[in-house]
Order: sequence, then C-alpha cells, then structure tokens
Amino acid sequence: MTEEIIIAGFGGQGVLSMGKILAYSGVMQDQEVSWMPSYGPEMRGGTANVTVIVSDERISSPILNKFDTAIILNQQSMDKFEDSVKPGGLLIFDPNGITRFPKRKDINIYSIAASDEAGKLGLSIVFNMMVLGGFLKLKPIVNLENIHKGLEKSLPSRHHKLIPDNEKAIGIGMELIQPIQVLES
Amino acid sequence: MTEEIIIAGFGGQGVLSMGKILAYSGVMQDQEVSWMPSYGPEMRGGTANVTVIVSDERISSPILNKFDTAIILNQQSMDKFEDSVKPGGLLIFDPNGITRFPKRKDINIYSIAASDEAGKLGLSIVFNMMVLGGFLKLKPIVNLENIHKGLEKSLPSRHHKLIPDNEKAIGIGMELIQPIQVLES
Amino acid sequence: MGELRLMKGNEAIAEAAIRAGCDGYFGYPITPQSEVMEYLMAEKPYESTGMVVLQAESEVASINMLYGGAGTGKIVMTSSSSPGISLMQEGISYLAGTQLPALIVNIVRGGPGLGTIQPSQADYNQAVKGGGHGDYHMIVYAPASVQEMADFVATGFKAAFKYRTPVMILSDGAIGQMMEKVYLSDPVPRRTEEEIISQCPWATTGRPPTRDHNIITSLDLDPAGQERLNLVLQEKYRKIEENEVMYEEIECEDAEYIFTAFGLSARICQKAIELAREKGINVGLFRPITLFPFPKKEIRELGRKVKGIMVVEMNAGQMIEDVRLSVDSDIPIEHYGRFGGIIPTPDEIVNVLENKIIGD
Amino acid sequence: MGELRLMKGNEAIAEAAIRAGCDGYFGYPITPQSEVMEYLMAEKPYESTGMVVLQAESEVASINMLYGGAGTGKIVMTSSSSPGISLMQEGISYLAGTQLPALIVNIVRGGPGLGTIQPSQADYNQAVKGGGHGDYHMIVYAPASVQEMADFVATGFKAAFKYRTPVMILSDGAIGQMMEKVYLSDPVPRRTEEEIISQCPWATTGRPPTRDHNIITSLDLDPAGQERLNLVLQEKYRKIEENEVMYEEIECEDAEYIFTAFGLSARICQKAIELAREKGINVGLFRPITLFPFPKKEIRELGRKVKGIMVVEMNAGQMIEDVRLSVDSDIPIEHYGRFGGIIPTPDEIVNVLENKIIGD
Amino acid sequence: MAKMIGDIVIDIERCKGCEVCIAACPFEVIAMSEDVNSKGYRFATKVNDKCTGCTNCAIVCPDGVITVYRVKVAAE
Amino acid sequence: MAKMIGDIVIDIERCKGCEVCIAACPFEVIAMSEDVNSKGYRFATKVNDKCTGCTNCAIVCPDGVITVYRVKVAAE
Amino acid sequence: MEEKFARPEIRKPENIVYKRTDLLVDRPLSYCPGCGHGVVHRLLMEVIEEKDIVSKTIGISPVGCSVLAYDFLDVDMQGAAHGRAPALATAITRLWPDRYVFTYQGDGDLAAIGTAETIHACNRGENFTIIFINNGIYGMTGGQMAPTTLPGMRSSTSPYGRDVDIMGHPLKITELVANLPGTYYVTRQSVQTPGAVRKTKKALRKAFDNQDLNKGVSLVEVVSNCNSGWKMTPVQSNIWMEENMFPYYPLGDIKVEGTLVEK
Amino acid sequence: MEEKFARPEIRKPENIVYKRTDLLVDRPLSYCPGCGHGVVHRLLMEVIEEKDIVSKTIGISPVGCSVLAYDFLDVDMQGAAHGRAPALATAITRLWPDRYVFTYQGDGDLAAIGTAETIHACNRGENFTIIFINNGIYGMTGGQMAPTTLPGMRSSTSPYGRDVDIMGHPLKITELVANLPGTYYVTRQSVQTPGAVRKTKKALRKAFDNQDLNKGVSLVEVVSNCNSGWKMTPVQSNIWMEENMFPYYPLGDIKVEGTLVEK
Ligand SMILES: Cc1ncc(C[n+]2csc(CCOP(=O)(O)OP(=O)(O)O)c2C)c(N)n1
Ligand SMILES: Cc1ncc(C[n+]2csc(CCOP(=O)(O)OP(=O)(O)O)c2C)c(N)n1
Ligand code: SF4
Ligand code: SF4
Ligand code: SF4
Ligand code: SF4
Ligand code: SF4
Ligand code: SF4
Ligand SMILES: [Mg+2]
Ligand SMILES: [Mg+2]
Repeated sequence: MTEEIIIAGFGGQGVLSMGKILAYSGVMQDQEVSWMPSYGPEMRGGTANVTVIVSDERISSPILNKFDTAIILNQQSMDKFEDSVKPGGLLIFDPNGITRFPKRKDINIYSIAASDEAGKLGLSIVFNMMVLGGFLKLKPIVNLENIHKGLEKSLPSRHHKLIPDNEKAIGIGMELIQPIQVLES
Repeated sequence: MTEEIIIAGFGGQGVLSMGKILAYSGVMQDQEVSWMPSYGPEMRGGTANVTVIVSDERISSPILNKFDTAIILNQQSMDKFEDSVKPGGLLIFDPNGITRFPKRKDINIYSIAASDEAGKLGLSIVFNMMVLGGFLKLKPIVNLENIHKGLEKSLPSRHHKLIPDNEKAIGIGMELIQPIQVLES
Repeated sequence: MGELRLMKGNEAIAEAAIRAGCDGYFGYPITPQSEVMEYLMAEKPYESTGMVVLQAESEVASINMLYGGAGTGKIVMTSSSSPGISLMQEGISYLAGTQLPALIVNIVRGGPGLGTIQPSQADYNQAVKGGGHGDYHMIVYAPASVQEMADFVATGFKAAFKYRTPVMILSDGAIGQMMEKVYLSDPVPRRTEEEIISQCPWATTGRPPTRDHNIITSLDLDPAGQERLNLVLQEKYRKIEENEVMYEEIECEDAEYIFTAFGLSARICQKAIELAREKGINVGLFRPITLFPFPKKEIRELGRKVKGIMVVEMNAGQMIEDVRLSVDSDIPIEHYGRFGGIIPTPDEIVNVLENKIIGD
Repeated sequence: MGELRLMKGNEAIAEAAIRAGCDGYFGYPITPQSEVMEYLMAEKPYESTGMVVLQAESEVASINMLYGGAGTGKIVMTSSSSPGISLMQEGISYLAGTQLPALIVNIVRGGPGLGTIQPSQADYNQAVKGGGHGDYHMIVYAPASVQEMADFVATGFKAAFKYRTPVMILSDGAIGQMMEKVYLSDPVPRRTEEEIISQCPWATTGRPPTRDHNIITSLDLDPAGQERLNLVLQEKYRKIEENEVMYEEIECEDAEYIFTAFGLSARICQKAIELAREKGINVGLFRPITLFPFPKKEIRELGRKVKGIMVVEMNAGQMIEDVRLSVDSDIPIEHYGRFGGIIPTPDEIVNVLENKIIGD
Repeated sequence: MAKMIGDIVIDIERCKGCEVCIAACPFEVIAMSEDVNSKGYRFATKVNDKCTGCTNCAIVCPDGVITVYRVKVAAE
Repeated sequence: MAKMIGDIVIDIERCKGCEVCIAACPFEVIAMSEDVNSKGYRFATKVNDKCTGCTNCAIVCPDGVITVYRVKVAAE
Repeated sequence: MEEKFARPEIRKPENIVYKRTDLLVDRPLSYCPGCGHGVVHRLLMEVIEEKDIVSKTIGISPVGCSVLAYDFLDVDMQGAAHGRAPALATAITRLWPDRYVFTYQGDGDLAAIGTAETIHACNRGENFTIIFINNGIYGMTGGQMAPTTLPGMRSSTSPYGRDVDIMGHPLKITELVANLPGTYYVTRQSVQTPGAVRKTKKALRKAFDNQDLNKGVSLVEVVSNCNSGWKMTPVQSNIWMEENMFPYYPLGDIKVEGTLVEK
Repeated sequence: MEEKFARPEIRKPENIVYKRTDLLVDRPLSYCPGCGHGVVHRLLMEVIEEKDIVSKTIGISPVGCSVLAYDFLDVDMQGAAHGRAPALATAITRLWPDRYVFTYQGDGDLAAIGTAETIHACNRGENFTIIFINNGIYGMTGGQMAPTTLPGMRSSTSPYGRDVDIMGHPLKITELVANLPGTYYVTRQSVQTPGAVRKTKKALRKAFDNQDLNKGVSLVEVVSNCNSGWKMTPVQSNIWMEENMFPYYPLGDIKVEGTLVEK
C-alpha cells in the first residue's frame, strides 16, 4: 500500500498539522511516511500545502507532482492541484470559499463542509481533524488507535487535553463527507 | 644579451631602488627588463632582495634560481646567494658587515667598499649607486646616458636634484671595485 | 536501535548533535535551516548536557566562533544555507589550514545571489572543489533522508576528529524541511575536560607545565613551511580518499543505464527508476554519499558495465565533472538539471534518459 | 602605442583603470596587492578624472560597494588577495545573479587560511568553478606579464559590460609585485551621465517619467522565475564560451610534449622550454589566458597531436581537471605543482617532464 | 462654525482586516465585515455616517487601501 | 639615607637600537654603540656609573633585553 | 458589494483629502496584516513625491521582510545582500553625488549582520538616509531573536524569553551611531497612531531635506510591530509595543543638525 | 664584548630587580625597533605570571603586526582571521568558562574589519579581555590608513593626509563600546614612558582580575607608536604620539566596574 496525498489551503487552516498527524499515525502502525511542506515567506498569509506519503515500502521521492488524493481547502489550491490527482484518484474539498467547483470526471470527488460545521459546533480549532476524518472514512489507511497515538506524539503535551476534541472531530468528519457528481458542462 | 642579476642586502640599503634604476636604464635603451623583489613582512628590518633581468629578448621567467651576477650587501645574503651564481658568473660584495668571505672558485668575485667610502664622503644616501657603478664597470650592460634617463624616470621629480650625486657615486663605484682572489683553504 | 521519531531533517540534525555529545553550536538564522537553531534553543541542551548554543551576529561571526571553538578540542558545529555559507568561505579555509575538526551544515537553496529559498544543489562545487582560497578539501556528506541527516552528524564529528578536518553536510531545503521517520541513537555524554585534554593534545586547553604551548595557526611566512603544511594536507586527503568513500547502489545489478545523483535528486531518481522499469528500461542508481571523497573507483567500474550514465542534479552540471573525470569507458555521460528551486520530476527524468542517452 | 613605463603589476592595474575611464574603486588593504589602492590614492584620480577611490572597512564592504556601484551603470572595480576574496564570495554571487558588470582582481597568495603572502595559484577553482553559492561563472583572465595586467583591465571592463557579468583578473603576488615594461594606452574619458543612462538602460540612475523603475535584484521567490534567470545565465555562459576564449601557444608547432600553465607558471614554463629544448626535448607551451571560458577545443586539438601534457600549477592540481575534461586523446596528462608560495623552478619542471611523461 | 463631512472608500480586495484603522478612527466609523474577501480576510467597512474625513484611518492603514473625501459644510 | 646602586645588562644581540631606553633613563646611563650587532643594529650600552637600578629603561624596552640589578648601600 | 453608508455626493475627485500615492506601485503589499512596513513605505513615497525627486532617487532594499520593497516603491532600487545596504548606498552616493539615496533596513539587517557597514557608513558621514525598521525580531525568517529583542521577550530562538546573560543585551544601535561624527540627524519614531505617523513623515522629510546639505547620514528609526513574529493581533501588538518597546527605545529626536539632543 | 661600566659585584641573581619574564618565549620579537607591541606583550605575560594562570589562559592573536604573538607568548594561543578574534574568544570563553581568554588586536583588526564582532562581543558581555593596540595605522601591510588614523595624518592610502570629508572621521571605538551594557572595564593607556608602562600593567591586571567576576568584557586600549608606518624614529614617534594622538585619544579609564567615568 502506498498513498500519496496533497493537503492544501490557507496558512491558518491547520494544513501542515493535519498532515503531520496523519504521518505520525502512519509511523505508529510501522509504515514508512514522508511529510513535505511548501515553505518560506509565501506562506505568510498565503497558501500552504504539504505532501504526505504513507507506504508499506521505502519511500522514493518525497516530492511528487501526481497524487492519489488531494485535500483542498481554498480556491487557489483547487486551481493549483485539481489536475494533479491521478486518474481514478480522490479529491476532497471543503466548499467554504470555493468559487469554482472541480470539473474532472476521471476522479472521485467528495465535499466536506467541515468549516461550516466546525463553526457551528464551536470546534473551529479542530476543523482540520474533521477533514482528516472525512478522508479516513474513504481511505482508512491508518486506524483510530494509531491516530490516537499519532495525536499524542505530534501534539505538544500541553495540548493533550485537546485530544478528545480532535478525535470527536474525526468522527464528525466521517459523517460529513459527501460524494459530488460532476455535471456535464 | 641577457643578464640575470640578484641584488641582496638589508632593507634600508637601497637594494630595490638600485635594481629599479638598473631596470629603468635597460628600458631606456629599448631592452626587455624585469624586476622581481622579495616582498612582505620579512622585509621589516630584515633582508631584501630583487632579481633584475635585462635582455635583448622577451624575458621568460622573472623568477630565477641561478644568476649571472649576485650583488651582495650583507652576510645573510652571502649565505643565501653565493651558491646561486652560475659557474663563470660574477659575485660583487661590500665587505662591510661580511664576516665570512665567499669561497667559490668557479666564479669571479669582486669586493667594493662602497659603504665605508660613502660614509667618508657623506654620500651614504647614494651608497647603492656606488655599488651599481662597480657592477657597470665590470658589465656595462647599460650606458651612462641611459642611466641618466633611468634615474630621471625612476626618481620622483622632487628628488631630481640628487641625480648629479647619483651619477657621481656611479663614477666612484667604478673606481672602487676590486677583484678578490679566493685562497686555497 | 534508538528512539523512533517523526522529524524534520533540520530538527534531526539538531537532536542528533545533542545526542552525539556536541559541545557547541554557533549559527545565524537563514531559511531553510533556521529550525536547527530553533530546535536547540527550545531543547535547551545547555541545561541538560551543557552544550553551548549561541546565536551569532552573522555567518562570519558563526564560522569564526566555530573556528575558535574547534581550537579548544571541543565538538562544535554550525549550520546555514547558501548565501550564509558563502560568507563562511574565509573561515572554512582557516579551519582547513589549521586542521581543526568542525561540522558545517549547508541546507542549500537556489542561487546565485539571494535567489530563492527553495531547494537546490548548486553549491556542489563550492563544497567539493573549495569555495575558499587555497588547496583544501572538506569531507562532504550528502544525506538523502532525514535518517541520514541525523546519522551523518555523528559520522561527521567522528571523521572530523579522525582527520582533524572540517566536515560538511551538504543537504538542501527539501530534506531540511521534510519529516520522515528517524531512529535516533542513544545519547552519548559530552567528553570530560580530561578526555578532551588527552584526546586532543593539540588543543588550546591552557598550557600545563608539562607541555609546550599549543599554537593554532595557518600562517607560515616561510614558504617552505607553508609547503610542508600543504603536503601534510594533501597526504591527509589521499588517506581520506582511500578510507572514507561512501556510496549506495540501487538496482544496479541488472542495469543497462545508470542515474548518478546525490541527496534529494537521488530520491527522485529512485521514483524515476520505478517509472522507467515499468516501461522496461533497466536503469539503476549510483548515489555518491560522500562527495569528497568522490567514489571514483566505484563509478569507473560501473561505467565499464553500462551503456550510459545520466547525472541528475538540481544545478547546471557540477558533479558531472567528477563523474566524467572518473569514468574511463567510452559511454555517453549526460546531465539533466533543473535550477533555482525547481525540482525535476521523475517522469521528466525518464524522458530525458530516453532521449539523451538511450536515443543516442 | 601609448606611454612606456616600468611598473609593478599592481600599479599597472591601477593606472590602467584610470586610463580606461574607471568610475570607482573600492578596496581594503591586503598584501600582496595593496599597491593598487596606494597607487590610486597617490594619483588622486578623483581630482583628475573624477574617479572615486575609497578604502572600505573590510572586503565584505568592498564587494558590496562594488555591487552597489555596479548597479549605477558605472565602471567599477575592486582588488584583493585570497583571504579577502573568500570574504567576497557572497557578493560575487550577488553580482552574478543580478548580472552586473564589475571587475574583481585577485592577486593570489598561498593558502589555505592565512597561509603566506607569497605567490600561489591555489584559487583557480574558487575563481573558475564558483567559490560562491549557486550556478554562476565569472570571465576569468590570467595575465602572465605586467603588460597583460594593464591590458586586461580595459578588456575586462569591456567584457563585463558586454555580457553584464562580473569579471575576474586572477593573478598572483609575483606578477603583482614585479616590474616590467608596460605600454599604457591613452586615457579614455569617463562616460558622461547621459552616456551611462543610454548605454545602461537597466541601471539605477533615477527613474525619469519615461520609463519604469529599474530593479536590481537576484531574488525571485517563484522558483519558475528563478529558473528562468538561471537559464538566461547559462545561455550567457554558452555565448561567452563561444566568443571569449583567449589562449597562447608557444613553440607548439613542432612540439611532442606540451606544458599547460597559466599566469606566472606559464612564464616559468617558458624558461623550462628553453632548458628542455637545449636537451633536445621538443616541448611547447599551451597557455590558457581565459580560465573561464576555458580553451577546451584548442587544447583538445593539441592533445590529439602530442604525446603527453604536463600541467604546471602553483597548486595541488586544479586546472588539470579542466585539461582532462577537454582532452579526448589517450595521452598521459600529469600535474606538477608546488604549494604555499613556493615557485617551481624551470629545471625541476624539465625533470618532472622527463620522469613523469616522457619516461612513461 | 464650519463642519466637516467626510467619506471613506476602502479597497476591500486589498484590505487585510488588520483593524488598525478601527483603533485610529475617533468616531467609530469603521468595523470589520462578516464576509471575507478573496484572500480570506475579513475587511473594514463603514458602519455609520459619522465620518469627518479626518484621514486618521487612512494614514495608519498599513496597506494604504483607504481613500478619504471631505467637504466643508456650514454648521447645522 | 640609603642609596641605590644599580647595574644593567643588555642583550646586545637582541637590542634593536631603538633608543627608547635612553629617553627613559633619568641618569643618562645609556647611549648607542658605534658598532652594529649581527642584525645590523647599533645597540644600547652603559656609558657611566650612575645607574640606580630604577628599572625605567628595562620596562620601556620593547624587546625586553635589559636586566636590572640593584643593591641598597648606606648613603655616603 | 453594496455599501450602506456610502456618500456618493462626497466621493468626487475634488474632495479627496487622502489617497495612496501613485509612487506606491499598484499591487498588494506582501506584508502581514497590520505590519508597520506598509505605512513607512507609503510615507517614504509621499516624501519623495512631495520633494519631486523621483528621477533623482535611488533606494536600497535589504534582506528581511522588506526585501521586496523594490516591488512596491516606484523608484529605481537595488536589493542589497543581508546587512550590506550601507555599503551599496556608500558607493551609489559617491558615484551619483546629486542623487537622493536611501537604505531601508530591518533590525537584524542593520544591527546584526550589518553592524560594521552601518557604523562605518555613519562614521564616514556618507550623504544618504537610513530608514531603520526596528521590530525587535527577524520577521522574514520566522521570528528569531534580533539584536533589538527586549530582555525576556520570546522569539523562535529565545523561546523562553531573551536571557541577557546568555544572549546578550538589546543593542541600541541608534544611540550608538548618534555618537559618531558622521551622523547629522538621528531620530526614533513610530507609526501605530495617526499622530505618530505624522511625526514619522516629518522625520523622513527632514532626512531627505538634509541630503541637500551634504552633512552626513540621516537615520530615521521606526519602532514597529511584527505582529506575526510576536504572535499577537495587529492591534494587540501596537499596544504591546507602546507598553514594552517604547520604554526601552524612547521616541524622539536623538541628534539634530549634527548636535545631540539634551535629554 | 668588553663592558666598561659593568659592575660584576652587583650582577648577581639575588640582586635582579627586573628581568624579562620567562613567559615571553626566548626568541627575538619580530617587531620593528621601538614598537610598542613588544612592551605590551611583556606586560601581558607579567600579569599572567603574577596571577599564576598560565594553565588557564588562552590567547587569540590577530592578523596584523602581532599576528605572530603566538610565537612569543608562552601560553596556548590561536590565530584569528583578520578582525574575528572576538568571535573566537566568545566561543572559547563559553566552551571553557573557567579559562582566562584574551584577544590581542590592532586598530585595523578591531575597528575596521572586526567592527561587528567587537561590538557584539562587547554587547553580549562576554567574559574576556580585549587588548587593543591603537597605532593609528595598518602596520603589517605597510602603513595604510586605519579607522583610527588622525585627520590630516599621512599613510600609504592617505598620502596627502587623511581628508575626513572623503575618508571619514577617526573612529573612537573604545568610547563607543564603553556605552554598551556588556563592557565592564574600558580604559585607554600607553607604553612610551616608565610611568605609562606601569599604568598599563595595572590596567591589564585589573582586566584579568575582572574575568574572575564574570561581569563582561574588559577592554584595554594601548595607544602605541608605529614608527615604521609613521616614518619616524622610535623616539620621535613617541613624542609625536604624545602631541598628536593623546589629544584625540585621551588616556585614562573610561568605564570602571560597569560605570562610565565622569569627565
Ligand atoms: C547572508 C544571509 N544571512 C541570513 C539570511 C536570512 N535572513 C533573511 S531576512 C533575515 C533577518 C530579517 O530580520 P530584520 O532585518 O529584522 O527584518 P524584518 O524581517 O524583521 O523586517 C535573515 C537572517 C540571508 N538571507 N542572508
Ligand atoms: C581578510 C583579510 N583582509 C586583509 C588582510 C591584510 N591585513 C593583514 S594585517 C592588516 C591590518 C593590520 O593593521 P592593524 O590591525 O592596525 O595591526 P597593526 O599591524 O597596526 O598592529 C591587514 C589589512 C588579511 N590578512 N585578511
Ligand atoms: S487598516 Fe487598512 S488593511 Fe487594516 S483593516 Fe483597516 S482598511 Fe483594512
Ligand atoms: S476619515 Fe477619520 S472619521 Fe472618517 S473613517 Fe477615517 S478616521 Fe474615521
Ligand atoms: S635602571 Fe634606571 S638608572 Fe639604571 S640605566 Fe636603567 S633607567 Fe637608567
Ligand atoms: S630600548 Fe631596548 S631595544 Fe631599544 S635601544 Fe634600548 S635596549 Fe635596545
Ligand atoms: S513577519 Fe512581521 S515584519 Fe514581516 S511582514 Fe509580518 S508582521 Fe511585518
Ligand atoms: S610596522 Fe609598526 S606596528 Fe608593526 S612592528 Fe613596525 S612599528 Fe610596530
Ligand atoms: Mg526585524
Ligand atoms: Mg594598527
């Protein structure tokens, strides 16, 4: 099993930490992982993205231009990464702030209204975990036990009290995710 | 004609300027010349030397380890350069400060008591020109007219009033120089 | 087997340094490697192991702190990225000339000039041929994973002391910024003062009545003395070339063609090998791990077996000169490079292999 | 034919700069090249031609003054020697990255570190392969006489502006300190403000209403933009390699063996040729005058005609790599070098030729 | 006494929602929008009519996105 | 009152003839030689008996070539 | 978007009392929301515009958050290497003596790596203006400690607060260079309130006016927030700055017309 | 050689009241006749000897005429790159906190190329001693202008005298660093007379004593002749120094126990 994922959105949306928790969960179940962020000043207020690979085998390139899954949290990222999903791959997006929906028909597209839901529930801080939950519903590449361990490892101990909220958010995300049908245009 | 000369002594003895005047005189009679000094902090109070080449042809290496003529003004330089004179070559030294006379028998050795004489005549400042005069007596590689021009060129104009003294010193040096017989030891 | 962590390459370097008993780190912030110092400042090894961590006023100061620190016989390191490393060239030349052990990490970014902060491999020549003045070399390690970022710290310290030479880890922004699994070795304690004094009899530890004063200098106003020093250095480099070569061969047994690449490029070539082999092209990877000493003999032998070599670098063609100087068979040796922070993709690498080498 | 003088190499550089219409010199004292600035300060061109001469607080400041000055479109230069040039590596990389014309003189001394002040050629790699970070080149001239020290100043300025690139004169302490005859060209006036503005539309001259503001930078945070800049540079280097190669062949017509040497070494090889030919060995000299661009084609062709090449350098073997990379015939190519300020003597060169190449 | 009536125009696409203008306005004319612009920032909006055109908001705005208009009218 | 009698020993091979000691001696004890040493320097010599061993010459000597001796004797 | 409180009757060109100067290039600034860099950029361009010296102005941008200043300031500009802007400016001023030359530098740039270049340009009395943005941190590289970071202040390389015993004291480089004979005007200002902004603009104007006199360096320090680096909202950061930075870096003129201001 | 005025009856070991310390290596100093470097070397070694700290002392020599100091001072020594001695000393002091660390630097080294390292080590309050030989010139490289060269003073790069309008003002770096919180003791002395030598020795002793307190940098400036560079005889040069250097660089303590001395 090798899963190659890009997660992309605004700087403040928890994109990097979502990737890190996913990667750490992979580590917890003895898989090979890599987490490769975009970095530098363009992150300031701008977009951020991270490539996460979880695999049973030694990972060759940590940098990719095609992905099994793209998790997309703003319009810029949609513009940039829709085409990078491999045929037959998966694209998940949060519709909040998306002005142009994805058009590809050779991939599976899901929407997850995590931003709205998190706002409603007062769980904005774990919005990213909802999105992760949605992804894991579709591709359960790491199991819940290892996610728990991953959370423990990747959150600084002063934030461990937030782990239950994180896990709750994952559960909510699993419920929230919805397939999208791309219409003929 | 190619004449390869080393001039060596203490820093203050005018070694470099003697070489420069000789070289400039060569330039004045349309010859190729090079003037290659030792340089750097070891000159501070220590020894100084300069390699001068005057030639009718393009000069290949400006740095030599064998010389047609060595002009030697202190003991350290005698120690260092006696052996560098080509067989059949010329060694000229001022005996002042020389504690160990040259021993080679395959070269021509001359002594010139320029330092004493210059002191006596109150011409210490042109002591080096006396030595040059001695050399030119033996090897008239540049003529007096061109030496005059060389002096004009190499002395800053505020020192041009000293040219007559310089020329006088050359004349004195021509008189002063004496062959030396190396005794069997 | 040590402790398992998910870490950035830069963090791995910092943690590995603490665990390797490093005595002092001196650095100045620059992207993409500031995490090295940030990690150290957060870990406060000065409270645990006693390791000194100091933010200098510049890279010129950093390298000269490193030089001063190295003179004490302690285990010291600095890290920076391309423009900062350029500022260190005088100091590096001094370290080489005085034969002091020290570790310098260069997390390369795209140049020249201010360039970009994206990863690059354009500092190969600077690291390997000598960016500073004079005839000298550093041992240069090119890690290709976070694990190696950690491992080469201790390896580097060891080599630095074994040969009394500056050592460089030449990596890039991508490996510095990415996280991977890393097994951290168990911490070794910092050496005691007595150990340092006995292991480094050349160091400035304070002159006891029992020995002459130690002098650390690269100056010799006597050219003969300076030449002797240079001959000692050249002899040292010969020994290093004899003993310290490191490289990796991946899928070379049946290979008709060979990629040669170091660091991040080697990782990308591995992916390219997957793609090429899917297409039925038998290609392998030769990865020099030490760039100086360069694995000349090994690539020469490979060169005699294969039909062509493609050198993939994130630069305009630097290591390829060492490949060409090493290989003695009459096969095509071509370069493929991207610049300025652009990372070549596996498929374009395969394309170029097909067009430039196989199509030849 | 110009004015005839007997001058030191360093003085010739300074005088030639004034005569070439140089607008600004920025430097910091270091042996064996301090005469460049001293000569300028004594000549006071700021009173005659208006040329600025400024003693900076360091070489880092000098090179950045040079960089600032180059940005104005004016003709600017600096000079230093090995350790000082190492400190300039960041600035040189900036000059290359921003494509600015500037002349840098390196009067090389023995290294590494503080080394010695005696002449050396150990900075070949630094000058030619890039001592700074990133993929860049300078055009590098290696004068072998005081005449060439003078001549290459104007040549260098011209090339610098033609290609908008930093140019280096790579010489050594001996050529800097020695006096030879030199014919100085007639002075050309400094360009007027109008000429500069029209000839250098890219320069920071102050934005008139008629054009966009000029920006001089090497930064492009977008890797694609940075790659474009790099491709422009590589294309420029290709053109330079095509057009700017300079070399000299001495007694090569009938030569069975060839010395290859630059700068001072080439002068010494000429003497060695005299000695060797006296012994009946037909040897000639191939002297690269530009080290970048390296006269690859020319030495390749020579290599096909002779029985062996001996590369003589005052270093541990640096240019020899470029010779090996150029020559495609199967002849012995050996190196002879002395270090740290020691100058090889003509007879030892002949000896080595006999033993290492002919005896082969 | 003459009275000043002012108005401001905010380039909301360039506003970064820093709220510095809010602190600078003596008449609490400015507040943050609920919506975000295309960069994801909430932006400054005019929320009442009390603007005197004093320019305070504009001169402290780091992004220079406020244009201020002012006319003098007779006191009421 | 006790009187001091001093003496100095100059390492003439290391003396560089700078004359700084001459200026420092309150009793004009030191003067320069006519001869030069092997480095070509004229060197400092004692030219009278007036030395009190005050050490002035020694402590200003840049080359540290002067050793000073002193004994206290009863006043004459 | 519909505007509720718009007053179209007033929004006429003739009623404009403040608008962004055209000398600021028409593109979004790259700074974080609320960052003082933007204000200073604007004031600088207003001064150049008012003095009508665009065609005689050359600016030097540093390496720091304002590295891209050349993209925003519509005058000829050259990007310096980190810390070296005063060296560039020295050469440019001497080669184009009738130009108005300014450097724009952060505290890391000017007071850490560029210390020697700053001191020596100030000591030589070069005829240019230094605009010095002191935000107590390395903004661009992600909030590391700067020479000017306050005692106890957190940064990514002083995560437990600056410990002066280990990390040294904050460096008041502005006071330091005021002591040098080559500085003619040295002042410290800020831009967090309308009043402060007006003063800073006056200071900048004075600095450029001084260049007409050729009497040496004019240095305008602007104490400014780096809300991202300080991990505060912009408004919080301005308050924190007033309460913590100003006591350590008191505002006001330090040297005027070559004479130190008595305190 | 026969000595006319020798007093063999006094020349006994027990009567020695002054002799060159054994901590000066038994070889000729490389300095020019009459150069102050030699005196300072000797005083320095006397202090180390008297404090009995050889085994705890590490010195840094600069690039300058005193580049070879390590050949003369019989303590462990490291030769710095030009100007960087304070950086080396910083690292050494921190890595060997109980050692006595000193730098020995010329004015070109300390106040030109090394400005940033000097200022920042002083500002951090590193616990070492700086011995600063101010001879107003670059001695080693043949007499070029230094930051401390006086106005109007000739040097090989100011052959018509230092023109402050073009070449900048002399830099009083000692006064400058005295203003920094990290300096504990700052003084300016000289060594041309017996009295001056005694004061300098006291100052050096105080500097090393201060290192026991760990309160920051002690800097001892010694205004010294460079008779070669100045092109005078040693004795002339000392007089010239008193008449010209001292008015500009007045002798005496500038900062004692962390407090500036009122003038
Ligand atoms: C030689 C070099 N060293 C380090 C850096 C990395 N660097 C970029 S900006 C910066 C500091 C910026 O801080 P400051 O000058 O205070 O400006 P700010 O971003 O706070 O406005 C550093 C260290 C670099 N680009 N070049
Ligand atoms: C990087 C570098 N730049 C320049 C030099 C040349 N250099 C050697 S000593 C020196 C100046 C010495 O002057 P100073 O520090 O005043 O010491 P002094 O000789 O007067 O005692 C210079 C510029 C060098 N060795 N290295
Ligand atoms: S100050 Fe400017 S950028 Fe900030 S909220 Fe107000 S209008 Fe927007
Ligand atoms: S112009 Fe003055 S009153 Fe109007 S909104 Fe701005 S600050 Fe408020
Ligand atoms: S010890 Fe005193 S009295 Fe004796 S020679 Fe020296 S200075 Fe003169
Ligand atoms: S001071 Fe010393 S070196 Fe100078 S003359 Fe006197 S004894 Fe000789
Ligand atoms: S990081 Fe700080 S200084 Fe930089 S733009 Fe953001 S707030 Fe401004
Ligand atoms: S050159 Fe000057 S400083 Fe150097 S040793 Fe001579 S007198 Fe002393
Ligand atoms: Mg800052
Ligand atoms: Mg000096």
